[in-house]
Amino acid sequence: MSSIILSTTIRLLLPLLLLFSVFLLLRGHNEPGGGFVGGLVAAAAISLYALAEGVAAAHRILIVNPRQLIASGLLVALSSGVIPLMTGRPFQSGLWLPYSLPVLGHVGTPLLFDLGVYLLVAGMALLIVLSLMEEE
Amino acid sequence: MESVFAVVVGILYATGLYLMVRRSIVKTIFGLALLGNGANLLIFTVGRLTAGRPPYVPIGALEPLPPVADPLPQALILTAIVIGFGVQAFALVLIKRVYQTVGSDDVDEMTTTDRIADDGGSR
Amino acid sequence: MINLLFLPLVIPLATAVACLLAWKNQGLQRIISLIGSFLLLIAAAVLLVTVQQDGVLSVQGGGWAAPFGITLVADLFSALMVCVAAGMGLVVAIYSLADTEAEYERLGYHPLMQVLMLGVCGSFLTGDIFNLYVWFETMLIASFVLLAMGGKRAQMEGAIKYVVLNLIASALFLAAVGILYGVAGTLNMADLARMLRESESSGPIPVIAILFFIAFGIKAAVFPLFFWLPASYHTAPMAVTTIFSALLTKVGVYALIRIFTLVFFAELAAWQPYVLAIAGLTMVIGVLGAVAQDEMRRLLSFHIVSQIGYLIMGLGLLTPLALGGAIYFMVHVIAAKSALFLATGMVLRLTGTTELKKLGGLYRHQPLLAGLFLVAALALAGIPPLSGFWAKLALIWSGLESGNHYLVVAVALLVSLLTLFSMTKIWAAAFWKGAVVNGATDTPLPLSRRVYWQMAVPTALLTATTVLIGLWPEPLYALCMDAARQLLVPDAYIFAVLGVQP
Amino acid sequence: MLLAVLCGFVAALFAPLGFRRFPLWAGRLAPLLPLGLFLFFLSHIGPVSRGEPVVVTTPWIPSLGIDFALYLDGLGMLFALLVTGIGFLIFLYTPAYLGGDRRQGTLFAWLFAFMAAMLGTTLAGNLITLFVFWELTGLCSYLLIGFDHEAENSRSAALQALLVTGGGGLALLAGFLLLGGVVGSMELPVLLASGDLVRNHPLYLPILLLLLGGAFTKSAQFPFHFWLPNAMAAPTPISAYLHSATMVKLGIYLLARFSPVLAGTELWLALVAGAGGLTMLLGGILAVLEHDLKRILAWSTVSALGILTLLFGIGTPAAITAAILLLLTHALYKSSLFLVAGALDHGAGSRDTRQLGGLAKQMPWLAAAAILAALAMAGLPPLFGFITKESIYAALLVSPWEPLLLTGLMLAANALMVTVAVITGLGPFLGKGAPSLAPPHPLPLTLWLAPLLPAGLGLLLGLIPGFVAPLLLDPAIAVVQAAPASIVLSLWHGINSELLLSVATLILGLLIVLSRRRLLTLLPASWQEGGFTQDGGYVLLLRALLRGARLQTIVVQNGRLRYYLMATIGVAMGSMGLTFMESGGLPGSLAWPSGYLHEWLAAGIIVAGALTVTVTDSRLGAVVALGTVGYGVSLVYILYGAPDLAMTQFCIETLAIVLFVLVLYRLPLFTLLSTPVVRLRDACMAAAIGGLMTLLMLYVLAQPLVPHVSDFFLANSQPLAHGRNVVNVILVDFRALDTLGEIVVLAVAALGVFGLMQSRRPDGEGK
Repeated sequence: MSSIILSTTIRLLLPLLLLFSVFLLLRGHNEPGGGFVGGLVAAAAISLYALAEGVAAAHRILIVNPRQLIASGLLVALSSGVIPLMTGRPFQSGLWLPYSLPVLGHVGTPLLFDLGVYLLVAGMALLIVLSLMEEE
Repeated sequence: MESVFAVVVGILYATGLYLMVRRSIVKTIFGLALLGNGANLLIFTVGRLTAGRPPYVPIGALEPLPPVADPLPQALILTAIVIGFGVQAFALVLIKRVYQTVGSDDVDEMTTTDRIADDGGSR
Repeated sequence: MINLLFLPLVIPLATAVACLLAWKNQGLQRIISLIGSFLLLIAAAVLLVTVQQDGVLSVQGGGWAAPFGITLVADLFSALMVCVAAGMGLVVAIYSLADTEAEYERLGYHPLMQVLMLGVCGSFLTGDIFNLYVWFETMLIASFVLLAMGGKRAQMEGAIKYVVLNLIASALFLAAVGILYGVAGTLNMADLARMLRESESSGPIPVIAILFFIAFGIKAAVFPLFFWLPASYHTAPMAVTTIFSALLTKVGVYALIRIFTLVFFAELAAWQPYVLAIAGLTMVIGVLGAVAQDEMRRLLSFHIVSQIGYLIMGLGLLTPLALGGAIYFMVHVIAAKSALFLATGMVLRLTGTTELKKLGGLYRHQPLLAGLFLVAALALAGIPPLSGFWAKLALIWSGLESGNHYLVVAVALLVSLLTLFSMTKIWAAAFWKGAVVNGATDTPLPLSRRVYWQMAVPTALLTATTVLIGLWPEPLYALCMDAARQLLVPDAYIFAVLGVQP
Repeated sequence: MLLAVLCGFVAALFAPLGFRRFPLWAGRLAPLLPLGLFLFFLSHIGPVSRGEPVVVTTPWIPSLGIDFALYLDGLGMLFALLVTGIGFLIFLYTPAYLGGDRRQGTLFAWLFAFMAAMLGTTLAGNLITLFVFWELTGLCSYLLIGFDHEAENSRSAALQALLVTGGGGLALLAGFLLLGGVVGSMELPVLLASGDLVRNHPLYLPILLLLLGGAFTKSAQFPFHFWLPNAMAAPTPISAYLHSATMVKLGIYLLARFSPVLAGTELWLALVAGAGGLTMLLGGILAVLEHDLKRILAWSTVSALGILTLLFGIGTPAAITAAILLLLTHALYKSSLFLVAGALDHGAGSRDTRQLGGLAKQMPWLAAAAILAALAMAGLPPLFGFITKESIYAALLVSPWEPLLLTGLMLAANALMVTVAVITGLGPFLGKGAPSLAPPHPLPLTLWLAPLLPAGLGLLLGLIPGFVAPLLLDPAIAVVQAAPASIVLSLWHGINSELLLSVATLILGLLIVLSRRRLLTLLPASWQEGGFTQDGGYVLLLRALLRGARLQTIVVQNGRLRYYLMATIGVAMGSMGLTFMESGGLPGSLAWPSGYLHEWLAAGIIVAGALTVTVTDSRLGAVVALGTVGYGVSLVYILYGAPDLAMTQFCIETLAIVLFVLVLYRLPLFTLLSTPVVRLRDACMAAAIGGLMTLLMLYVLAQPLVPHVSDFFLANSQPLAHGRNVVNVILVDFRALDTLGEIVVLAVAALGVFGLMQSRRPDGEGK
């Protein structure tokens, strides 16, 4: 598994892929993309890294455990739904900032929700793949 | 073209179910996967196929230009694909564990829990 | 307070998330899940009271008007079911304190239970048929994991059947939803009801209805689609089996009742004889399966099937009395059957076995447990004035009044005798019989006082419920009858969702 | 009155505690409750005997129209006094009989509950109330028969009684509900006034059969007579109370109670009188063939219940009068004899009539009680039993149906009663006992006082019969015959045919006693030891049930997943196909689809992939083919305007392939386990269901497209939800709840995979 070419390529690719996944997430509301695909690409990037450098290394660069990724994804998604509740609106109502932010554009709770999806999907895919790989 | 895909869906269901009633549990998981694809394609087809135009609103416009594909079945299928994947992944690993635990991939040998008076169920 | 309707979803999900965040700290998880279960019960009770006072409640997810967004609806039936489910959730959460192995807790027992509750509450409250599919899957995947978690051989064998057969149900359900959308162009249940009532020609609707019936029938474990249940339920830990038996099949029955009274009423009315035949066969096959068993958990698992038959009978008779009786029956059987399972769990912990041949002498050594078991068993068998009697009474009464369903009434009566027989089988063998030499009860396993009461109190609570709703059935029955009337004349439901009179 | 009926249940709750803390005082106080209740009911006797019933009604389940109603009339009064009066004796007797057994508290709890249930049944004012208490008596009976629960025969006898009476109870419930439906009310007063309506209704036959089912099982009438002798496994006071004096009379009560509603038809006469006559003879014959005191008494109880049934079946005023008299007499002498049997067992240590004898000297008071009771049973003057017997003969002689035959049968049955009276009442005290018997120890006061009281009462009533008739008997008779009654009772009627029949009875009975030994030796050896159970049919049925249940379960729940699957799929297929045919099949004709080449190509890829997965015997090949199907589907999504779907499908498919590869090489190679025939069968079934799905889709596609909700999404995605990708907006905003559920599924699936990988390694259970 530890071929030098693969290893080097992955090191170069990893930041690019992660960046691409965030790009997919952010543009999802307007163009093809979204939290799902973004999360899967992120997970794929790290899985490739694990393939090249080993599962332990992948855990190291992840910093957080995939399980925590799942938990935080759920937390983010849930809070995007609960925030409107606080203002007396139905669960998961879209609340939008009145102005556009640079880079992110129009920001509102649906985007937050998509971020939750992104985190969770990435965590899910990683948890499955890494625990299967660990068994090797 | 819908009728062609109706036949395709029928074939996916048939092959999926055929694989599921095999005695080997490994084939069961393939059957499940085919069945999942069949169900998704079914929703897509009965939501009517519209060639070309995806459901996007062009920049600056308020509505997409008709004719566009129906976005709702797409959203439903997306949800179904993802749920199906989660369930499939679990089922796959489960089957692996079943094989490791029971020591066989023949479902006909997995009958202890249905038998009367047998302590397979007690701790 | 429109957001009251969201609380039964938000609370278990938030609890699950909190448990996930506290992954390493099992003690904290226990506390969180107890608090969450308690809050859920309070929210459910408030919801029920509100629905009773104000009529059918509905709220639109994201604030998008029906039929475009996803609607949550609480009529009396769903509010009652949420309330019962929440009660069971709390009872089982307490019981779990004593009965859950560290292994399970380490692998996420508490969050999984909460997700299960989320799926159950979501299924009860949703007014959108695709959303129902999503909650079904949520519930299902949580139950898969809970069932398979121990990794023992029996669990694996049970889980594979459970998973495969339930996935077939899911595939059928999903296909049915897709096709229904292709026909009606909407997913909102009230909207569907309105459209199907207006349309003259039935077209492919009956075939779609069949798909729904089979998909829900598998989940509800009716004959001949129940095989997964007796194959798997008894392999899980007791608390898990209890919550499964209390809620999962009932969600299937709930869906049958909901969809077929609301959307496919005409089809249901046309199929009445078949539905009653299914009900009768489910009762008989289930109870005979129970009679044949010599192990407590398997015996009780088969009884779940048998009792489902009564619920289907209520649906098949389609009178307010029968439907009200079926709803009451559901509450009754959840309490009584769960009490039996929890008591069986105590037997298992005290003796190390649930096999009738090895058991004995429990009446002498465990009078409290014996009493709890006896009351629950008699309630299940329908001995008056316990809850089971009133449940059965309404169904039988309605069947006799209708004048042409005598056969299913006779079957229902006969099955209740066989239920009594199989209950006395356990009672005589495990409790009355003397201790078996070299058997399990010679040396009762020591249980610490705390563990004992953590198991006994939930069991006693459920038993007390069957006694209470048996001696004083009026409040619950009034509710059930109102709920049945709401189901049979769903104008209020449709109005609450769509804002227009059907 | 509500309190009077229910206080027994309250007492039952406190009995176990009371007897544990203060065994002595609890035992002394317990009889006061039935005594108090007896006096309470007695205090109502004035208005009741004037034909003014006491009625209490409280709502119970108004939403079902069910009330809790009590109704104390002449018949109810008779039973209430019997229940509390005999109850008093039993409660007096039991503490001494049990001699400080630690289970005394439980026994008393059930006894209290039983007494309350009995009162409830006999005083119920509507059918539901009646049924609730009726079942409770059966439950108490189960628990009391099984009191000695560690003995196998106690348990099986308890079960037998429960099943037989429980089954009858269910018939009764159905009968009650039908009856209530016919009359339109569940209330007793309304029902009693609707006799003609019911008798002329088409449902009369089922109602009658169902009610008789309840009555005959409870009162041990043929062919349900077998359970009663087995119920003697209960402690003797229980047998005396439940299984001779009170509970088994509930069936008789039912006959009496519903006589105004149901009696008077040919059918009633044939069924009720027929069953009664048969039971009366059978019970009598079996009684004299037994040796155990309790079993003899049990069979003679069966016989007496048969006589009662016969009399109510005949249903003439004279017969009803005789039946009411017998009800009272029998309760008195039979409870006394049972208590004597218990005392003998307690004092002399045996219940075998062949061993007992000559105990009159050691137990003079007990002997007095036994002899008085026996004389009442034999129907000798000046006891009340004599008056009863005379009136039975009087009733039969004028029976509208076969008077001579019935009188003849009755003569035989009464002669057997005389024999039983001699064997059980006189035998143990006269003559000589077996030397093997240990010398009896002295009896506590209550053990002989309790049997002496009812026996003495039988004498008293015989001497002054006129006292009790207008207060107690006339009102009861009036209720049953639904007309005022005024009977005259006296010991001496002059020399008439009844008297002659009595003399004949006595002589015949004594002849049987004298020749009994010799007759017994003529019987097959296996019969000589007694212990007749008569429950062969029940045992067979039970065994067949268990075997059938087992067989069914082995067949249905056979453990083979693929059969479960096939059953499930088969059901789906069959019901779909049938519904299809019913709804008329496909509308319109199919045009050959015109598509572009790439569309056909996508369809072809999917089909080829699916077929390859099915037929390949290489695992990797199957994975690749499965991937092909997935990518083919993804291609379809691209073609028809669903780029988001295509992207997701593509990613997911790739991930799935990775998982399959990671998992599959740990799994065995594909093996061919089925025969070609099986595979062909499965393929046909699969093809059928696939075809059905296709047909269904074509059907739907042929329908016009209904204007649907999607237009809303397209129109509002940008203006209201600020997103141009409508699919994504639906996912995260319009239908965000679906997505929330979906990510929860994913989270749990991931946890599940993690959990399965982490949980204990298989502990070598596998082969």
